Amino acid sequence: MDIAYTAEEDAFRAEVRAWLGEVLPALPPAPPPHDWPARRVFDTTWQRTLYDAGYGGLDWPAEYGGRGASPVQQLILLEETERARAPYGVANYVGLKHAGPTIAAEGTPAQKERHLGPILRGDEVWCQGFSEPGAGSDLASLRTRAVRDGDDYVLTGQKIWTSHSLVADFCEILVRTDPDAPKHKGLTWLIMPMDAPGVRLRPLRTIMGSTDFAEMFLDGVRVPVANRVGAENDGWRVAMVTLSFERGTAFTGELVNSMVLVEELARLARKLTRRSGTAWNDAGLRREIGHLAAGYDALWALTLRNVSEAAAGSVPGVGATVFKLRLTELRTTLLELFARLLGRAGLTMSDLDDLGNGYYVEERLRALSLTIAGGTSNIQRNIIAERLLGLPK
Amino acid sequence: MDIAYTAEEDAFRAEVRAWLGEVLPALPPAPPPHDWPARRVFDTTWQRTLYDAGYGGLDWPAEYGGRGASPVQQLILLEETERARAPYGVANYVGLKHAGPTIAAEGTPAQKERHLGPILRGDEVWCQGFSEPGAGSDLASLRTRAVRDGDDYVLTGQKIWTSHSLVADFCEILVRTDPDAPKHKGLTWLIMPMDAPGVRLRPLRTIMGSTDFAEMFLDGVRVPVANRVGAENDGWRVAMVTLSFERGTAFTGELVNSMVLVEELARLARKLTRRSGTAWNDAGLRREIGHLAAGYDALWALTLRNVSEAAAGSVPGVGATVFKLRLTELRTTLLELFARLLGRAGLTMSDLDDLGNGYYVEERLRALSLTIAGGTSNIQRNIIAERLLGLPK
Amino acid sequence: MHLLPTPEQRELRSAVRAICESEFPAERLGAEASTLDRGLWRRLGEMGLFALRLPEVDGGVGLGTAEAVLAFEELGRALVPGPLVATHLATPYLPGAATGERLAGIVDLREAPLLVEHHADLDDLLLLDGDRLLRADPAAVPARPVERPLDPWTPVSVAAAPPDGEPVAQGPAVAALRRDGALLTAALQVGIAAAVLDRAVRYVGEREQFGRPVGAFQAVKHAAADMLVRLELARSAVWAAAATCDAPEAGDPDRAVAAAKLLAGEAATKNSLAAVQLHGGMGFAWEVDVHFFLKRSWLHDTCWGDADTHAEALAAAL
Amino acid sequence: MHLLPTPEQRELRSAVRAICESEFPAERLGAEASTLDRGLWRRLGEMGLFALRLPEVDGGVGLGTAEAVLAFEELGRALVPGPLVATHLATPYLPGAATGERLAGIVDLREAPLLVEHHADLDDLLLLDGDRLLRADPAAVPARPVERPLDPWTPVSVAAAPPDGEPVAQGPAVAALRRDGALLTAALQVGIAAAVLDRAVRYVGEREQFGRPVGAFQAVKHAAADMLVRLELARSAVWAAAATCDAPEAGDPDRAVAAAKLLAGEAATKNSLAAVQLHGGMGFAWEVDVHFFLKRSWLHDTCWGDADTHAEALAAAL
Repeated sequence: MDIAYTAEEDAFRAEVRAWLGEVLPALPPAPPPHDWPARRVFDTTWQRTLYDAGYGGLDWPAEYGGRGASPVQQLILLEETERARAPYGVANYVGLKHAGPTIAAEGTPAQKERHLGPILRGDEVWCQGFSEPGAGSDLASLRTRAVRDGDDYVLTGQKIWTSHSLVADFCEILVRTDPDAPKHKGLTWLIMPMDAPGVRLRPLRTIMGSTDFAEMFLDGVRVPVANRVGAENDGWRVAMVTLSFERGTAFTGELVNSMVLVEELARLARKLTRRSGTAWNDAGLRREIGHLAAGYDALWALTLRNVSEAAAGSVPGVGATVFKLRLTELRTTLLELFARLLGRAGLTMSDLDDLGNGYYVEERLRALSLTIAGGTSNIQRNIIAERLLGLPK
Repeated sequence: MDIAYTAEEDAFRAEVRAWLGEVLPALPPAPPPHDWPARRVFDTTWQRTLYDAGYGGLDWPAEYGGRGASPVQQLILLEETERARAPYGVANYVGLKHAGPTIAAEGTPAQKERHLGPILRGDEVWCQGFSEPGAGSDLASLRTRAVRDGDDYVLTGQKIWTSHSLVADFCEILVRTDPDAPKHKGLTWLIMPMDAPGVRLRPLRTIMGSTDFAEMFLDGVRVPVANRVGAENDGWRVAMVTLSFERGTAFTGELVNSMVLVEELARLARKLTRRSGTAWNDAGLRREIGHLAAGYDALWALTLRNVSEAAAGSVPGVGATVFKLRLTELRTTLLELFARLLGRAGLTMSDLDDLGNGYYVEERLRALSLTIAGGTSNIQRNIIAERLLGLPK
Repeated sequence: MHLLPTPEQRELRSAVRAICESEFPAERLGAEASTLDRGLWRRLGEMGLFALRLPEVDGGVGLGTAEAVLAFEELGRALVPGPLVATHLATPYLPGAATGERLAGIVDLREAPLLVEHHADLDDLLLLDGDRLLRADPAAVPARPVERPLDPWTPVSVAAAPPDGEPVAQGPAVAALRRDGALLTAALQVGIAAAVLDRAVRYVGEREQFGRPVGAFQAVKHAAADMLVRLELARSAVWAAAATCDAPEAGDPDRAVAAAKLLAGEAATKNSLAAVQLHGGMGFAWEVDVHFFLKRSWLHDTCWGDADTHAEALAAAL
Repeated sequence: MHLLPTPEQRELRSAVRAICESEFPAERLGAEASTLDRGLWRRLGEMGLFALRLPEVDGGVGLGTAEAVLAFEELGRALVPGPLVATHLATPYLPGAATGERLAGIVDLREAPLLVEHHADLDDLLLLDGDRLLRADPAAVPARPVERPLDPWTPVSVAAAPPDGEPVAQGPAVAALRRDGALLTAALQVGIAAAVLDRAVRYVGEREQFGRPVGAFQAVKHAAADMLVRLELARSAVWAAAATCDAPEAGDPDRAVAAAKLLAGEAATKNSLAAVQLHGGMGFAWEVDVHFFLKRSWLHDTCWGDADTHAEALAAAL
């Protein structure tokens, strides 16, 4: 049980930090949130910058253009980029974390050849077509049909919550190829070009007023059978493969971001004047912030434990679900505390003076999606109880 | 919508208060908690004192020796007795609140004649034989058998959580008379004399170390058919009848007790020294106490609403379950706050100096039974969701 | 003692609900407007909503706080936008307010930053300065509208400096105005808490996952049950506070209002959050209207004393 | 960086678990003893539990904090009674403590009231007086046993006046002792949090109501899942704190220990409460042993800084 990093790991961190110190000041300003074409350029340029420096696919196997780095190195990279407020690169996310790893594990040589390099270099943007209006928590009940017609599948149906699909080149899509099989058995995983005829997008406005997502309507879209990843009707297993790829570091960026926000929260409390001195004079508030700090410190400790398990070659067992549940709860608590401190300044997403309220208020709304995205907290508790504790279904 | 009492109600309160001021100082000291024979004497003497003053069965119909008072008067009596710290009279509880009202509603003239007067006068002590080791939340699944044999039922089985049964004269017992019927349909409600041969009691120690309850073993106990209340196999309905008798004032004593404790909590916080002044200097603690006070004020308001509904002749709908759920939660919060203030003094149920810690610590343990007794909080939430909100079963 | 609406009070409540449903139906929520609907405002004035507690000799309806909280619960349930509480409270001081002809806002000069709601729509602006109430001309108050208000239906502007005004009241009348402001806002919050519970129950009863309505899952049931518990306790507290304001000798109106504001705020915000969650992914979509209620509940929570302030006041009353 | 027990550490943990299971099996919990089992204490001494972190040159085992927290988690899981933390911390100062021959207690003179645990059994008593550590003869300290201690296995006595003693250490060593005391207590709490989770899961898997195991109900599942979440986060925090104490240059040991004590205390007390609830009515019966864990967790929560104290310390570190 050792919490100190090795000399090599320290050296890697120093290298990353020095590099970030060099490239970040040279970055252009981030485009406005609604300008998706500009965001695509910004995000993919950043991915190319990472790639050129050797950080583009740090955790990808070397044979696919990555560096096969250890989970600890991956953790260090994630921590340093987030602490330095490097771009998040949302447009690269699905390619790098879902579609890419899935193709690497289950794709044909031609599929790997075609997609993995472009994803790593930031040349290709992917989106995800899993959820449907009628299939949320119960993803396997999805109904988008794919009917074999010669060398193509013909897709008809509707997807929802396809993030940044407005600027995506490809969609990893899960479709039903056998409507008569049990619901998990009739699904197939396909690579769908977004410019295929019959794909229609409708931006989906979120409660923040943003358009990060779209609904996707498919009307007789032809996808070549050669674009199938894995066997027909084996799509559920293929989709689940991705999950084992994150090796303990999923959501590390979010965690580091939150830990930075706790420090900002303390700074804000020390700055805001109240009847008697500053908000920080309030012992109850200090304790609440202290509780929050403890919770995040524990999540960081759990991350180290998960990464250590991954480095030892095993899939983090208890870790991932426990981590996600608590991360979500703490994020809500954190942003509620910001709102309490901000008071009336919490009534606008535009910045007032130097309070930074705009970001906090927007995040307060965004946090509402956390308990839902990637499986609701209710479902995650079921999983913990049934799979980890062995309680009856 | 009127929160002021009428002149008559004010007069009634003054009368009760004056009477309590007279009789309470003359009471002997309460016996120690473990001495059940002495407690029986103390409690039944108090019931007789109430009865002689006309308060013994305030809410009972006049024809059974009560006063047929309004729910508002009943509320006033409960509030005043609790605020004056009059004896609680636990030994009288089952008779006055459950068995008596059930016999009054469903019993034969002979049963009413035999039992109602003695209950009101404190001559008879009753206990309840409903729960079984295998039938808790799922009460209707109880298995104690009653087989007809001539003019008797012959009872065999086991009951649990029969409170103060060690000093009871009669038991209101729910038994299974038809094992083949659906579980709610084969039950019968009987009056069982506790001195019947075959009744064996084993004290059940609680986590407080007290013996308020016992397990009851029944081995061929003969109960005359004449002791049956209601029809054979109609016992479930008969048992449920009692519930409508409390007319909005159930748990009023507990509520008033808690409201008094909140005041004591504030006094304690103002007294306890901390690094800088007293515990009351802590804004966070003050807010927590303020929250608690708000919660109890709302419960009091809900009680007034329930009593108003009862006075208008309708059974409180939303009120009773909502009330019980929140009362239980707040009680736990209240006692946790006491424990936080007491610190190390919370490690003993014996009083230290003038802190009053013994009572608070004991109540902290007792509060653990609240979420279970009378239906777990989980079951109560199910009831709210299904019966009040109409969600699917 | 009878803590239930009388038949007359129930009738008033139904009338307010009916006007809300016809004049500001739920379908209108999706189409945010940048200016207030003057016609709606006048109709609210016509039905006596603003003059409800104004004595009849002053041209008011002459009813009490009990009636006001029942009416405001309905306005909250329908999420009617605009400075409802301020215009209602302004009636003794600003003639046109009672009829709905003139819109009044109120700001508390202690607040920082100083945000004025609906600034562009206001005909009058009242300023709370400690125990004094001042009147100002909103057009003369320099305030910059913010680009992205939290509540799309409540534009807010930042006042550059505390504006000046001419005194219209002071002392106990102002203390009472502050208390009434908190209580009427609490009533709006109760309405929100109720509206989102209705929506959540409807959604989970219809939405199916894993082959059954999600409302059949125990965790969903319990979340809904907790919403009802919060709602009914908050409503009870608001009723008791209103009745105590109408019969101050029967209790402590300040304490009762503090409890009402605290619990109603909690009920509105927590129920709204729960309702968003119970809508699953759709709770995050603009087109489902629950988020409007959440945002309004957050806004109300900052008005007339936040939760911390009222919790402190309650402790001080012990 | 490798925040997992090594094979040797796992072996040590198994050895401690084995000795707890054979020497203090769960069946013994029901038969509270008024005096401590000296034989058990010596066997814990023999296996090196008290001298675990004492350097080998001083006759100790020479291991680190990481090993200590793994061992103490097991002691907590078995609810071994007695002044475990105090005797462990006393080894550098009191020769007989290492072997388990002598029992040592520690009290913090800042506490009021001043409660001495296991007073009648103690051979030595250490006093914490600010940054000084004093040694006293327990027999010379007037203290009155209380009649009804909360934890039936931990008798407590009230000291009439702060006792005197002779100095044995001061400064950084005492600060480290306070930190170690908090961390080892946190490890005991993790053991409690784990033990009650095991018991709850076993019970709800067996107990049937409404024709199925109560563990099949979603609300029960979620309560159990929340117990696991609390347990694993507390355990992670304790491991990280221990590793930080062993490599202080890699972090801030004080902050790490504060987080560990806070979260382990929360995990132990909340899990125990949840376990009592999940046992239904039987959770209220003395014969079901979960209440012993609850009471001990409440006791530990008051030792070496309560939750409020550690939350404050964490905030101060920001």
